Amino acid sequence: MRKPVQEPSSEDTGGGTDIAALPGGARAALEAVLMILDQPASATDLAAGLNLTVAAVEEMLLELQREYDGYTVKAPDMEIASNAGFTSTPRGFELRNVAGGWRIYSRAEFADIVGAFVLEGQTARLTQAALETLAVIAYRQPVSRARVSAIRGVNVDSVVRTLTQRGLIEDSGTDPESGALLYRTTSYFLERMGIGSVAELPQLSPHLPGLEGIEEFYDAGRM
Amino acid sequence: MRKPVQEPSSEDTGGGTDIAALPGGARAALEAVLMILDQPASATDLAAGLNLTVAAVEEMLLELQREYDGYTVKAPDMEIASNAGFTSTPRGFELRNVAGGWRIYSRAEFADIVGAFVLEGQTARLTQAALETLAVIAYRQPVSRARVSAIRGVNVDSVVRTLTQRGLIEDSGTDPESGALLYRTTSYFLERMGIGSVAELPQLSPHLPGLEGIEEFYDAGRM
Amino acid sequence: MTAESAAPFAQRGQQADADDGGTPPEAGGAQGAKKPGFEVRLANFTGPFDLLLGLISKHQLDITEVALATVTDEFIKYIRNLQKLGEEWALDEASEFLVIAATLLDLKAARLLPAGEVEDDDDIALLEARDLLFARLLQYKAFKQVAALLDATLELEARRYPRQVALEEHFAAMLPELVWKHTPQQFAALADTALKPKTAAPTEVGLAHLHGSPVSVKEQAELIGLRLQQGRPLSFRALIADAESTLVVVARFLALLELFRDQVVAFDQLAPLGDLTVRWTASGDEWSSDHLTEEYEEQP
Repeated sequence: MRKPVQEPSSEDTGGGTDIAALPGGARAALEAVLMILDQPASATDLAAGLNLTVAAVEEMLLELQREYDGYTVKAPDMEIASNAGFTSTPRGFELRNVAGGWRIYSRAEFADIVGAFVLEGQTARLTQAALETLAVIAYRQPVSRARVSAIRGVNVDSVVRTLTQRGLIEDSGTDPESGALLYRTTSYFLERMGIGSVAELPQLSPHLPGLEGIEEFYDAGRM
Repeated sequence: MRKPVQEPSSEDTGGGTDIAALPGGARAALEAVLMILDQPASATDLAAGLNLTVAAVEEMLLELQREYDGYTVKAPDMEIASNAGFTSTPRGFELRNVAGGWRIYSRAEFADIVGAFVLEGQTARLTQAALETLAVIAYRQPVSRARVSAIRGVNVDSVVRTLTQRGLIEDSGTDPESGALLYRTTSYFLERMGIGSVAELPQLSPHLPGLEGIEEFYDAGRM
Repeated sequence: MTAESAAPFAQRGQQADADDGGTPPEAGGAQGAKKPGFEVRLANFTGPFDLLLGLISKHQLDITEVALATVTDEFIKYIRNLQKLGEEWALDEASEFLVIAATLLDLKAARLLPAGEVEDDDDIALLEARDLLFARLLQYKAFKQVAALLDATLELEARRYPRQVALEEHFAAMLPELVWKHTPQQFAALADTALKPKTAAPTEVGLAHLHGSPVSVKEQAELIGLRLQQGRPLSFRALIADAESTLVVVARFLALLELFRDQVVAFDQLAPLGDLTVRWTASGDEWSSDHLTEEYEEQP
């Protein structure tokens, strides 16, 4: 049932979903994947995931791209639309092919508005939660989010996202056992710390100088 | 960020961008902002960012939501579309209002396909013990561990710790009388449940026939 | 909320409720990864209410009407089996089970007796115990049902993936430059705090501070004995000079009374409220502190 028509991409995804039967069909499925992709994905990867041929996926990608840009409406509506003789307006997002990978971005024309929204509420300082999470990652790297959560006793998902966005940490592959994404500190972190490598981080010892005043320092410092 | 003004469309925004003049207009601008969100954003926040009234933004959000769901096509096309008498097919994504904010999600129908592209994320299912503990906290919040233990008849310490680490519950201060730490559900819990507030949880009373007063009753009874 | 997904609890999560109520627990269960012995593992039952509900549903009884006596035996049997397997129980878990087992037994016993009129306090207490058990059981059942609802909703919602992509580079570049003032030492101190194992907040109110450290009268008597046996009379003031707390002073005073009763010491007081001098009057090892044990050892 779920075998693709021509030239199946080498492996079956095992999902067992007949995408053609789903509302919106293969195009909507492709759209669903594109919406949650963090990193650009190649047509080959997308085809493998959707269990479609690369050619079919490439065609749909171009269709979607044109549709988002306002040159056309969605395929099922195409006939009626072209009969009616109208062109759709562009959407607020666009599908871009960057260095062989496809990803959805906010449309460039709205950069000012989006930029203002991004900057809203942004601070130049890390919160105490972010600092502590960074400290745990720095001293336990490479480490998974689950592990950091366990150490900190709270969920650290959004804080990890902030730290990544700030370029202080990055992913460093997956744990071979659990498959969990691991995080480590970046060279930007070292730069900000003024050290050459993580080996230069001070040893953790029971009594560290300067511990007393640090609370107030951070409390005063943030926000 | 600029304050939302009462009649924004008439005047030029401080940023120098007249969103109405951009391709796709305010709706596309809203869409562009929705694309970069990494957590739900309220209509108020979105309105402030777009320099539009909250009412206008709310209306557009509902329009977009309906459009993505396939009930209609975009407003500019609406007239032509309804003349042509067709309904669009659903998109691969949907716009949802959860935990007090709006956010783009991939459509549930494509979960199997999308899941293959998500590196991390799908958290393991909660155990029966964790679910029951979460239920008691959700319906009795803010509530102490001792109270949850009493209702479940078992010690809940380790389960509470797990739920905290997973970001589903958090502490909400201490009980003024007993000094016990109290717990409540988080907005992440609402997100995961796909609801706007705990008030939307199903009523407990149908499950508890004639036992509205049980709280006081058994609290008095124990210890 | 999806009401249709609310499977009746009787069909949910009770798969381990086998034919025999005394089925031995399957180790691991839902809480397999947790600290061993922390959760009571009776097949998949977590806690006494879970077990009781399981038994009631097995007999297809309605909680509100059931004579719990019917399931009492099985409940007790279950606990016995658990004990046989040598499972370690934490005190609070065991007590929850025992409280309920005891209530069930009471109810069963009441049913076996000829039906009489409710008149004495015991009967009323029994009725209250039963109502309380029913109420708690119903409440637990309600939460169990909504837990199943939560489970279904969470599972359904997990099929929707939120868009949460990294900020596009040109936007990320707009973020204000990070203010960073920490020296490596301060950062290390931060790590030190963050990595320190968090001690779980106590679930019980500590009572230790309500009692001073136990002071044994017997020990104090031995001490006084040793000092006085040097041969020189000592004043009470001198005897308590090194007492570190009032409690020790009191213990030494009590010890002296004991010694006086045993006629091994004598008191001299030259003037009212004057110094009390204590003399040892017994000879050699005529006296031992052994018999003091019974009276003073069992302190609260």
